Parts: sequence; structure tokens; C-alpha cells
Amino acid sequence: MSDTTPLLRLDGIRKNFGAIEALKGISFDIGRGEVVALLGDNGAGKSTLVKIISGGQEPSAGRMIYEGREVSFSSPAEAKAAGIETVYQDLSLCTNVDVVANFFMGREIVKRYFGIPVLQEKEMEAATAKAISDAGTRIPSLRTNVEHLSGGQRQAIELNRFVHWGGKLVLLDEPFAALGVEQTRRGLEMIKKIAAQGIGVVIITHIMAQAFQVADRIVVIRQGIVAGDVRADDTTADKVVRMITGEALRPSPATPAEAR
Amino acid sequence: MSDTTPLLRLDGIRKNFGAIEALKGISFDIGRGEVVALLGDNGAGKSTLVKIISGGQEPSAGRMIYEGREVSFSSPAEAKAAGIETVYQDLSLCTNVDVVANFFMGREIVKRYFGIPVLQEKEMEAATAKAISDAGTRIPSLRTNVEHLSGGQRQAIELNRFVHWGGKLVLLDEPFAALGVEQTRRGLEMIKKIAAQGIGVVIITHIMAQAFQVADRIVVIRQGIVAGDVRADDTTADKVVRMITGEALRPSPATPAEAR
Amino acid sequence: QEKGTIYYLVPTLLDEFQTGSVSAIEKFMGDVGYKTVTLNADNKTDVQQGQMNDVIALKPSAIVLAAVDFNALKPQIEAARAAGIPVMEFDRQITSTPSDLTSVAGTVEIGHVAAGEIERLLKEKNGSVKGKVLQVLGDPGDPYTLDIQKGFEEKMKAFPDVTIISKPAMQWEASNAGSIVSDQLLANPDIDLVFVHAAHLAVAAVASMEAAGKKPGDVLLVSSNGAPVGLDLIRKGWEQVEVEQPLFAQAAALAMFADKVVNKQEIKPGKYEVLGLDGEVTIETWGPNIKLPGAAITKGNVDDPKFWGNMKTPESKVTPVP
Amino acid sequence: MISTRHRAVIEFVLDHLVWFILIAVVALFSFTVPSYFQIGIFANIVEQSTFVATLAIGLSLLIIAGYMDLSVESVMALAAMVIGILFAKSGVGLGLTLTPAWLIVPVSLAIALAVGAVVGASNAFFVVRLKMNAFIVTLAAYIWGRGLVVALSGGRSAQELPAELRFLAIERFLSVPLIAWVSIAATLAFAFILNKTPFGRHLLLVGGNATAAYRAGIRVDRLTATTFVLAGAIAGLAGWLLAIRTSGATANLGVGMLFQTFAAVVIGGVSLKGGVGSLTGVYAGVLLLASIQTAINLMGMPAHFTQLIQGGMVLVAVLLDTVKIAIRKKLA
Amino acid sequence: MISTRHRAVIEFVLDHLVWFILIAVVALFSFTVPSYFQIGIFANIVEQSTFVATLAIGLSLLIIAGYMDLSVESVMALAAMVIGILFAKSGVGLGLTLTPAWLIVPVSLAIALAVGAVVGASNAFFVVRLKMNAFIVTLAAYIWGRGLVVALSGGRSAQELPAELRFLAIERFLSVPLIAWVSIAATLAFAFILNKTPFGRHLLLVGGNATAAYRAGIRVDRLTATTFVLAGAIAGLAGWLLAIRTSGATANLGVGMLFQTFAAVVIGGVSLKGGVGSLTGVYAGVLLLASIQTAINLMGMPAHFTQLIQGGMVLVAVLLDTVKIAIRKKLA
Ligand SMILES: Nc1ncnc2c1ncn2[C@@H]1O[C@H](COP(=O)(O)OP(=O)(O)OP(=O)(O)O)[C@@H](O)[C@H]1O
Ligand SMILES: Nc1ncnc2c1ncn2[C@@H]1O[C@H](COP(=O)(O)OP(=O)(O)OP(=O)(O)O)[C@@H](O)[C@H]1O
Ligand SMILES: O[C@@H]1[C@@H](O)[C@@H](O)CO[C@H]1O
Ligand SMILES: [Mg+2]
Ligand SMILES: [Mg+2]
Repeated sequence: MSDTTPLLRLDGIRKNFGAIEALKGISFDIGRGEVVALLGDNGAGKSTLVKIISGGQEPSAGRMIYEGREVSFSSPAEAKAAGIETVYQDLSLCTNVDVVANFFMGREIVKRYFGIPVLQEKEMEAATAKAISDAGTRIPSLRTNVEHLSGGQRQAIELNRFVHWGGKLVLLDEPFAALGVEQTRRGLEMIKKIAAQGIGVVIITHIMAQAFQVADRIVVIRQGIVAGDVRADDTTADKVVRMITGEALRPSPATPAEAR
Repeated sequence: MSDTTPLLRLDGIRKNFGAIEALKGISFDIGRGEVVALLGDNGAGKSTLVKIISGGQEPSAGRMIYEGREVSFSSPAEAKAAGIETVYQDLSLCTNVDVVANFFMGREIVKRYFGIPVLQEKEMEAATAKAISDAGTRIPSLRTNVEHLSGGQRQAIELNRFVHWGGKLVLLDEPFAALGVEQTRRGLEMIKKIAAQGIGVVIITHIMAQAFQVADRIVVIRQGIVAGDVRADDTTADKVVRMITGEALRPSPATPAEAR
Repeated sequence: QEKGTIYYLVPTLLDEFQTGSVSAIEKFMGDVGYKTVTLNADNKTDVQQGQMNDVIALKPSAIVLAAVDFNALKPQIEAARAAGIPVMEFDRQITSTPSDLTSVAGTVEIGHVAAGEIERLLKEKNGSVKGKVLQVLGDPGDPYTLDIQKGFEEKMKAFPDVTIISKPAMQWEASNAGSIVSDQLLANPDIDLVFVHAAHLAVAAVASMEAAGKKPGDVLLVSSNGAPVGLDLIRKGWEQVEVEQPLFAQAAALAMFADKVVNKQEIKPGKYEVLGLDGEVTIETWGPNIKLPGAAITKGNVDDPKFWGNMKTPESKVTPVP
Repeated sequence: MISTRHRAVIEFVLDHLVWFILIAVVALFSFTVPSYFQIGIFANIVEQSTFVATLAIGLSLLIIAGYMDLSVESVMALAAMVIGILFAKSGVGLGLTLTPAWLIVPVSLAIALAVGAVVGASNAFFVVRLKMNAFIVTLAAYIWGRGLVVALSGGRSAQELPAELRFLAIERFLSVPLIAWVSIAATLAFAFILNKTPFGRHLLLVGGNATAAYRAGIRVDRLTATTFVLAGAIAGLAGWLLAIRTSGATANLGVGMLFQTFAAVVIGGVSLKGGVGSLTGVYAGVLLLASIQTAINLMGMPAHFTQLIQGGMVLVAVLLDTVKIAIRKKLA
Repeated sequence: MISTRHRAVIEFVLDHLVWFILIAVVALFSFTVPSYFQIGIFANIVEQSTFVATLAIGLSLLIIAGYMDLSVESVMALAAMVIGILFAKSGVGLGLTLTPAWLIVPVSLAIALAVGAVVGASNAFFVVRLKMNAFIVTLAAYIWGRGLVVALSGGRSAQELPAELRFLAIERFLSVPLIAWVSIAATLAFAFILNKTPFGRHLLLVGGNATAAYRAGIRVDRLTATTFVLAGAIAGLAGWLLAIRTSGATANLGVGMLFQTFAAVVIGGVSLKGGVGSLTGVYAGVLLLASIQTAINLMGMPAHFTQLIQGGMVLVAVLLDTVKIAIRKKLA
């Protein structure tokens, strides 16, 4: 499961949006089978980093070394092909089609008749039903359009469809934000299971408890730079919160520092 | 601050979507200055209930008694006029305009010249800047379109704009789901402050800790019915979780019950 | 070319008469020493109004106008003439304001000629002037088609035994005409004759007849304007008569008087021979007007090279009227 | 409460409401408009629907994917004119012949499809590669496409296509000419593609949320380009059919069909916002418009009033659609 | 890295790119097309833009709010024809006179606006009250509106409006006729309304996310209805101006302007998806199209090729717009 080269190495990743510097040089590694919790304040740059890794945005500068080779994905399709699966913070569902169509988006099961690929709806529905129920989510009908589903039901689709496809690296951007208690518990378990298979996992969350429950390492981003990169065993929730808000950087302030 | 009649009484609220019964008769009260945590599994019907109270959806059956009089709001504008402010789970922002325009959506500050109302951008910007910074959120420029903001930045706009307008009852549907640690802390404090002013608050969340931190009462909805309505002091997180998942209803099951 | 430039404002190039007029005017004006530049308004009145304005700014020797809308160009005509630029009107008569010369076949007259021919055809077919005629108009907002209709119906009043059904082909579009013909052949299987207001409409009308199982001559067909496809249809027996608009003569007449118009000399009323046709100049309230009666083209004379539809542009040069 | 079975029936009707409106409208005309009620007239309605129905396939696919194509009408005219010029015997037609003569069917069809596909590819290039707005690009193609028809034909007509092609407009199966069957077959084929193949599924996904589809690894650009080319080729097919029906081509052939096509597509239930629509619904929309036009052709009213009546009828027909909302509300 | 100041300049140019494209195109034509570079021609461009520019105001407002209005062209024609019939002295005109004579200016304007507002209100009724699709409703109005023009006039024209009205087309200020100034003034007024008043702000919000606006307490229905009525009235204004320029009205007046208006609106930067656009940009789009048309008028090329060239030029002009993407990328 382990290996000397990391699964992914980020080296000086920068990203500007016009005058705004969202990322100012991010470097850290993700190992095979390792769960990295990526923490940070709102607007710190976490989602931007995820989009860069998953091929949705180009970095303004910096290198990514994936499985020992420098890569630059020019589309999510390429990153996917390289084994990188992503769950986005702003849900990536098509609300105009049903649960099954969303679950198999871009990876539909087909059977060929005279060379023509024909969708296998029954098979896809069965697979979707199993995944959703394993996740502890209840959806009245898998044939309703996603626009009619609750926030948590939507997130369950998004979170669980990636498991179906394995991959080598999984990026989860606040995947439990809308999930219920039980669903979150199962989600965290699932993360442990995939990591155990040697898959690298990056999980973004604002809930310390979740981070400490699954993470091997904690990386904190503050205003576009890495403000901390520690083993989860070596730190505490309080310390991490201070890294996030930046308090730790100042000598004991009188009032809690405002993130300004 | 207290009064014998509740601020809002829900009486047998039902809601069907075609064949689906999302709410099967919900009854409970919300008092002035009371914070009610509305808990429940994904798809339990919480958001649907919020939309009904806030005038966005009509109930299929049932009555709402608000300040002692039966009401039926046919639009959010009417509910707003009656003093009900809502923060929706699926964010209600216009990503095509800037932060300020979103913050003052529908309640723009104007000055009249020859009877023509003219937008006062400076004033609105100043007010927005203050509210956002009080909330502990950092937004690079209030003049960028919301489409360029991070998830937490967006939620901060939505959550904080309602404070600006007071009201009598505030409905918060998972208002902290995307917020950072510090921003959530301030949000919870804010809720206490508003309640102290005699405003009723309904807050939906999946995080037990948040619920117990602010709630006077906890109402649990399970599959469209009220599965529990208890004082926060009289219960524990574990008990509430069991109400949510339905375990409590079964005599000690061997395996953890699946919400099916 | 040495004498200056004349602008020709053509209303559209989507039908054969108009296309033919471009080359005819360019040729005949060339004969008498003028260069012609053509602007196409694509059937849009406001575009043509703008073209007039632009052309006025160019100060040409004269403008030849075939108006999209017969009367909508009045202010621009006035503006051009006020700027000292003479305006000649081609094919579409404008009576609401004076111009320097108008050369027309006469749309109402086309209706008259068609009525005469249809009277003959019905009599030959039914023994007397009776029967059912389907009249396919062009666009109902186009005065050109309304005037033909007026002339035609005015004459046909004399024959109460003839039923006329009139339907418009929106935007002069051929397949619209085709649909009308196929529907009407079913609703009124006893239609004796179809009269379409332009030859390109006859193309689709014939296709519909053929699809309805008709043979050439089963349903008589009359059309106006004398375009090449119309003459082809006569040769094949599908069509009996084209009422020609004497395109060449109409264009040549303008060229014959071009010098007089450009130099603001008087045009005298009277008979003038234009490419072998008898034209008559009259002085009307809207100025000098030369009318060149359209002839009926039938199987008997269809190959006569004088018809513009045979596309044999006269070789002899037009000479200016002294 | 309504029984599940009952509800299913109502849902079915609502989902196919255009068809029921069509039936209602045709029934009404059959009772009120003399000569309307006869096989021949119904066959005419189907025949007249051929071209708009064909154009509507490509346009629907593009709109469902979240794009626009204003060029289809001109592309159709261009294809028709190219066929007219090459194979018609009089007018501007060159009257080319092939041996054996029936070869003209596949050859002319291939040419028409190719003409359409080339324009579609040019649209795709500007929209997908250069990221230009599809509305503007295809508007430009609408203008230059018609311009090319005029330039090629000199504004003149081509007439008389050979009998080997014309039989498609003359021969009938179940009273309906073969050209109409071609468009019905094309509609069904693409309805199948839209509903049952990954290509069709991806069109819906891209039209619903292009970002989500892109993130899911769907090659949105390739899909879009393919669809533009397809829409062009299908417009070429429409041009081929139109040339066959007209037995040639005129410079203004098909003018105004773009509007009818858009109307049919929207009446048929395709959302201009993308992501929603079915081709069978669109076909019903086309038939609905043609039924109204035919009623007007038969009604015997003064020519001046036809447009007024037509506008009113379109409104009334679609008004029926609004009962949908009322019923759905009742259902809940 | 680029300096902040530098960046601001570039951002400004990009935000007003249509204007810069317009300047580039006009400069190019001035150098290459004989007689293009003169005040009279520029004045003509502005004058010819009057009607499309006016129509584009109402259409832009509706599109920004997320709707569509295909009826504006017909509404304009209807208003023009009503004015023509009432006040023109010959043709189908009744030649009504008022004392004092100048009263005709406000009276005819009020009538034109009212005609437009009534059609707009009818559209609003169907769209807002009956929840019908705006595309279909306004398409129907496009058809019946033109139909009403034909029916009222019998397809004929009305000519010769009194001098008290005509002076607006004849008198010039800075070489540009007064009617053009009316449309410029209207554009500026509505640009102000769009940018600086709650009404305009709410249009943008509704177009961006109607649900969010509704939840925020904006009365979306009332806003939409108002905007339809406004768009109708503005089209009435365009009709009034067009009648004055034409000194009457003809049945086919303004045919085809709908397309030009849509093109100008989109070229001017309004997104057909709603929520984005500025009226000054749209005005530049109108001028751009008129400049191209004028260049074609002056170029003296064979008439058969004009449409071909026009389509190509529209494409090339808008192609310039794509450099935007490249530059924005560089900026990042
Ligand atoms: N396309 C864009 N254009 C301009 N600014 C952007 C864009 N995308 C992101 N930003 C800015 O970059 C910064 C980082 O955003 P990002 O979404 O990465 O934050 P985050 O760490 O994921 O925050 P959150 O916890 O709120 O999700 C923010 O200030 C945001 O406003
Ligand atoms: N418009 C609709 N049409 C059909 N079903 C709907 C609609 N809105 C909600 N539902 C269904 O009603 C149920 C309750 O949904 P609701 O959004 O109220 O859940 P919730 O308790 O807020 O869940 P979550 O915690 O996931 O946000 C769900 O099963 C959902 O699929
Ligand atoms: O002859 C043509 C007709 O064919 C018609 O298109 C209208 O204009 C006339 O001049
Ligand atoms: Mg984020
Ligand atoms: Mg919810």
C-alpha cells in the first residue's frame, strides 16, 4: 500500500482571478491510502485547489506531480481518466433528469445492438438503488427529477456515485454539509474503507470532529497559503482552529482575532 | 417578552407532491423569543415545512395561527410583510449581480429625486461591508458578482442579510452548512441575541452540537410526522439521534436500524 | 459610363423578374453611357429608405427606384429631388409624389390581360365562361399583388358563373403556394384553373398538381410576370398563359430617356417604340409615365426572343430619344 | 384522493398533452370547416409538415443541449438549391444525369446532407472553437446562407427534377407521400437516439447543467460540435425533401419556415432554456400548426384576415396547454 | 504582473467592447469604402438606427428579466398603421386634423404608445396570469399583430402625414434628424432606469434567479407584467417614429426588423439567458449593424452578393468579441 513517491505532490500552486490571488503557492503531498483533511476559513482557497487538481481550472503557476510524473489536466475528463474522482462543493447534478441519470452521468451502462449503444435503464436503476440505500438515504422514487429532491438527498447522489468507480485519488469538497447524522456516519466509514484500499483521499470540512475522525494528516490553508501541515495524532482541534483563524500566528491577542 | 399565545402555531400541516406525502400532519408551537431546533433525517420534510411557513408553498391541508390569527401566505412577500424572515437551504442568491445587490435584494436603499427612486449604492455598500465583517467573513470585493464567491462567502451573505431587517420570526434552514468555524460561532451567538429580543427562531441543522448550543426546544420530524418535541434541557444528543433515525421506536435492535 | 453613375434600388432578388431587371437595367443604361450600381433592399422598406438616404449622400446622376412598398418611399423621393437628383421609377408606380419618369407595365392591366385570357380558356374548356378559378396571390401586404387582383376581379365581374377563390402565399414563398394548391384541389376537386401572381409560384403549383395525380392541362394554369420558368412550364404543357411584364422594354425605356431625365429636359407625351413594343408616354400628376402593355405568352409564341423570359438580351444598343 | 391508476392515466395525458390538443383541434375543424374531414386533407397536413418537422429535429436537439440554430432555414434552402441546380432540367438547373438513373436518389441525398453538414461544421467551429455566441453565429449563417442561394442561382429558379426523385413526392403509402414518411422515420430515429442512447442522454445532461456534465467527464465540446453538424445535415435532408416536393427550387424557397420551426419546437414542449423536450411532442407541434394553416386554406375567408386568424388560433390552441397547470395543482 | 491602473483600463475596454468594435469597424470602412467618411453618412447611420434602437430597448428589458418578446416588430407596424390611418391625408389615411395643429404631436404619440401598451398588456395577461410560454404568446401576437395591420389597411398604404409631425423627421440637430434624438433620449432614459432605480435592479435580479427574487419579496408577476406593457409601449413609440419617417405607413412596414433587433440586442451584450446586459451596449450593437448595412450600400458590389457579404461581416465583427476571452485569460 505504501510507496516512497507520494500519490500526488503539489508544488507551488498559484491561482489568480484578475487582481485576486486565491492561491499563493501551495505545496504538499498526498500519499496512497492516506486521508488528508484540507481545512481553512471561508474563502481560503480550498475549493479552488480542488478544482485545479481535478482538471476544472488551470493553475496560474506551479506543478502537480501525480504518480511520479508531472501532469496538467486540461479537463475533468482527463483527470477522471487518470483515476481522480471529485465531489464538488457546489453540487454538480442535472436537476432536469432523474436520480438514475445523475448517478450514471457520463458513465451510462449500455448494451450494443447492431453497434448502437442502448441505455440499460433497469441495470442502472438497480445499481443506484443499492448505493443509495447502503448510504442510508431514503429517496421516494429514483425516477423523479432531482429538482424535486431535498438537499441531503441530492448530496447523497453526488457523494455515492463516485464510490462506484474506484479511482486512485478522491477529492471530497464538504461532502457531508447537507447529510443527516446517520448518513454522515456511513460516509465517514466509507472514507476509511476506500483509504484502506490504497486510494488517497482529500476531504474538506468545517467540522473538526469529522476531520479528526478520518484524517491521517491535516493541512490548513489560510488566505491562499499553507498555514499548517500536521499529523492528526500530533495536534488538537483547538490548535487547528487557531491555525485556521490565524490566531496562532499572533502573540496572544486580547480579543479573538477577526479574519479580516 | 412572553405571552400566553404562541407566536406561531402549526396545526395538522400536510403537504403532498403528487403521490408523495412529504408532510403528514405537523403540529407544534413556536413561542416569542424561543429558539426551536427542527431536526430530522434527509428528506424528513423540514425544508418543505419552512417553505410552507414562509409563503413559498401552499400546504395541502392544515392551519397556521400566527400571532393569534389564522394566516395563509400566498407569497414570500406576504410572509415577509408579516415579519417572517427566511434563510433557505438552497441558497437564494442572484449570482449575476454583486454582493451588495444581493444583500439588499428587494429592499434597496433609495433616495427620491423628482419622485424617482434612485439607488444609493454607497450607503448600501457600507452597510453590507459592516454586516459581512461583523460576521467574520472576508470577501475580497463587495462589487464582484456572487458567482465568483466561495460557498461559505455566499452563505454568509444570505445568513446575514436577514439580521438587517429584524422581523418577528426567523426561519433558518441549515444556515451554517458551508460556514467556517469562527463564522458559525458568531452565527450561533447572533441567534441568541435575536431570540433575546423576543424574536422567534426556527433553526434546522444536522449537527447536534449546534442544536444543543442554541435551542430551547427540539422538534424532530421523521418521515413527515413529529417524532419528538422536547425541551433541550430534558434530553441528550444520543436520545435525539435515536428519535431522528427511528431507533427509539423499536425495542433495542440488534443492528443499527437503517432509515429505509 | 462616361456620363455618370445611376443607382438602381431593387426591392428583392428572391424572384426572377427582379433578378432579371438588374442585368437589364445595367445593360441598357450602359448602352446610353451610364454606369449602374444596384442595391438590394431584401424586401425591407426601412432598409430601402436608408439606401435612398445613403445614395442621396453620394450625389449620383439619377436614381432608379423599384419600391419595396409602393408609397413608403415618398419622403425619400422628395428629398432626392430636392437635392437635385432625379428619380425614375421602375415597375412599381408611385402616384403620391412627382418623379422624373415612371416606366411600368401596369399591374392593374396585368390583371386585365389575365382576365381576358382566362375568359378564353374557360370558354374553350367549359363551352361558356363558367367554372372555378383558384387565385394564388402573393403576400397580402404587397400592393403589387393587390393591384393584379383588383384588375383581374374587376374584369371577371362580368362573368357571374365563374367562382373565384383567392388565397395569399405569404411572403411570395413558393411552397406556401404549393400547399394552397394541394389543399384546394381536395376541397374543390372541380377547380378548372389556377391563376398565380408570379411564375416562381407556378413551379410549386405544378409540383402539387403532379403529386395530386394531374396531367398537364387537367387543371389550367395562368401566371404573371413571364419569368423563364413560366415559359418552360408552357412548353411542357403545364401552363397555358404567362402574362408578361415586358421587363426589357420597361428597362430600355428608362435608358432611352435617361439623358433627358439627368439633364432635366422635358419629356414629351406621345407614342414611342421601345424594343419593338408600343409604349405611350403620358404626363400624369406624378410626372411623365411610360406604360408598356404586357403581352400574353402562350404555346404559340413562347419562343419569341422578345420575351425576357427567353433570356435573350437584345443585342442592338438602345439609343437615347433625341 | 385519486387512485394511483387514475393518476397514472392523467399523468400520461398531461405528458402527451400536445397530442391531445392536436386531436381536439383537428376534431373541431372537422366539424366546422367544410371539406376538412377527409383522408386527403389529413394526408396533406402530414405532407405539409414534412419540412418543418425535419428542420425541427435538428433544432430541437440543439435547443435541448442549450444552444440555438437560426441557420436551419437557409441551410435547407441552400441544399434544395444545390440539388435544383445540379439535377433539375430547366431554369438554372444543369440537368445532370446518372447511370443507372436511380443512383440520383442516394447521390442527391448525400450531396444535400453534405451541404448541410458543412454549414453545420462551420457553425460548430465558431461556437465551439472560437467560443462565439451561437445566436450570432447562426444568425450570420442564416443571412449568408440565403445570400449564397441568391448568388448561386442568380435569384432564379430551377425546375423539373427527374422522375427518379419525384416519385418520392408522388408515390404514397397509406395516402401519405413518401417524403413525409422520410421525415416521420427521421423523427422516430432521433427520438430513439434522444431517449435510449448515451448521446441523447448527454444532450439532456449538457442542456440541464453543462458544468455538471463537463465535470462528470462528458466531452461537452465534442458533443456540441457533433450536434451542430447533425442539425446542419438534417436541415440538408429537409432541403432535399423540399426540392423533391417543389420539383426544383426557387430563391425564396422556405422563407419563414424558421419561425414555424421554432414555434413547433416550443409548442411541442421543448424548453428554450435547454434540458427538456421530446421529439414526438415536437412532431405533434408541427402537425398542430399545419392543421391550423390547412383550416385557413380551406375556410374561404378574405385573404386579408388570414394572418389575424392564424395568430389567434395559435394562441387558443396553446391556451389549452395551460389547463395542465390547473390539473397538476389538483393532482397534488 | 499588470499594474492595477493598466488593468482597470483593460477592464473598461472589455466592458464596453462593442463600442470599441464599432469604432474599429467604422474606422476601417472610412478608410476603405469611398464616400463613407462624411457627416452625412454618419448621420444616416444614426437615423437608420432609430427604429431598431427603440425596439431594442423594450426587448432588452424583457430579455434581461428572462423573457422574450417576438411581437415588438408587429406592434411597431400596428402603431405606425394606426397613426397612418388616422392622420395621413391620402391612401387609406383619414386625414384627421386637430386645432391647434401642433396638438397632433402629443395626441398621435399618446395613441401610438397606447396601441403598444394594449398589445403589451395582452401579452402580459397570457404570460403572467395564464402562465403561458412567453415565446408562444408573443409569437402569436407577432402573427396577429401583422395580420391586424393587413386587415385594417387592406394591404394598402397611408401617405402624407401633416407637416406638424413630419418636421420631426426633417429638422436636424447636429445633422441628425429629431426622430433619431428621440430614440437616443429613450435609450439613455431607460439605461438610467436599468442601472439606477429599483425597477431596473429588480429586472436584473429576476432575470438572474427568479426564485431568489420571489423569495426576497420582489413582486415578480407585477414586475413582469409592467415590463411587457413597457416593451409594448416602446414598440408603439418606434412605430410612431417610423410612421413619421415614412410619412405614413404601409402594410409590410418594418418586416424583418425583429431579427435585426434580436441581433443588435445580443451583439450589444445582452444574454438570452437573462440577467445580463446594458442598454448602451445594445445601442452600439444597433449602430454596428447599421454601419455594416451602410458600408454595403456604398461599396457598389454586385447586388447578388450583398447578403453573403453582410452575413460574413456580422460574423467578423462579432469575432472581435472573442478576443475578450483571450485577454481575460491573460489578465488572470
Ligand atoms: N472565478 C472566480 N473569480 C474570482 N474570484 C474567485 C473565483 N473563484 C474563487 N474566487 C475567490 O477565491 C477565493 C477562494 O475561493 P474558494 O472557493 O477556493 O474558497 P474555499 O476555501 O473553498 O471557501 P469555502 O469554505 O467558503 O468553500 C475566494 O475569495 C473567492 O471569492
Ligand atoms: N416539489 C417536490 N416534488 C416532489 N417531491 C418533493 C418536492 N419537494 C420535496 N419533495 C420530497 O419531499 C420530501 C421532503 O423534502 P424536504 O426538502 O422537506 O426534506 P428535508 O427534511 O429538508 O431534507 P434535507 O435534510 O435533506 O434537507 C423529500 O422526499 C423530497 O424528495
Ligand atoms: O414581377 C414581380 C413579381 O414577381 C413579384 O415578386 C413582385 O414584384 C414584381 O415586380
Ligand atoms: Mg469551498
Ligand atoms: Mg432540507
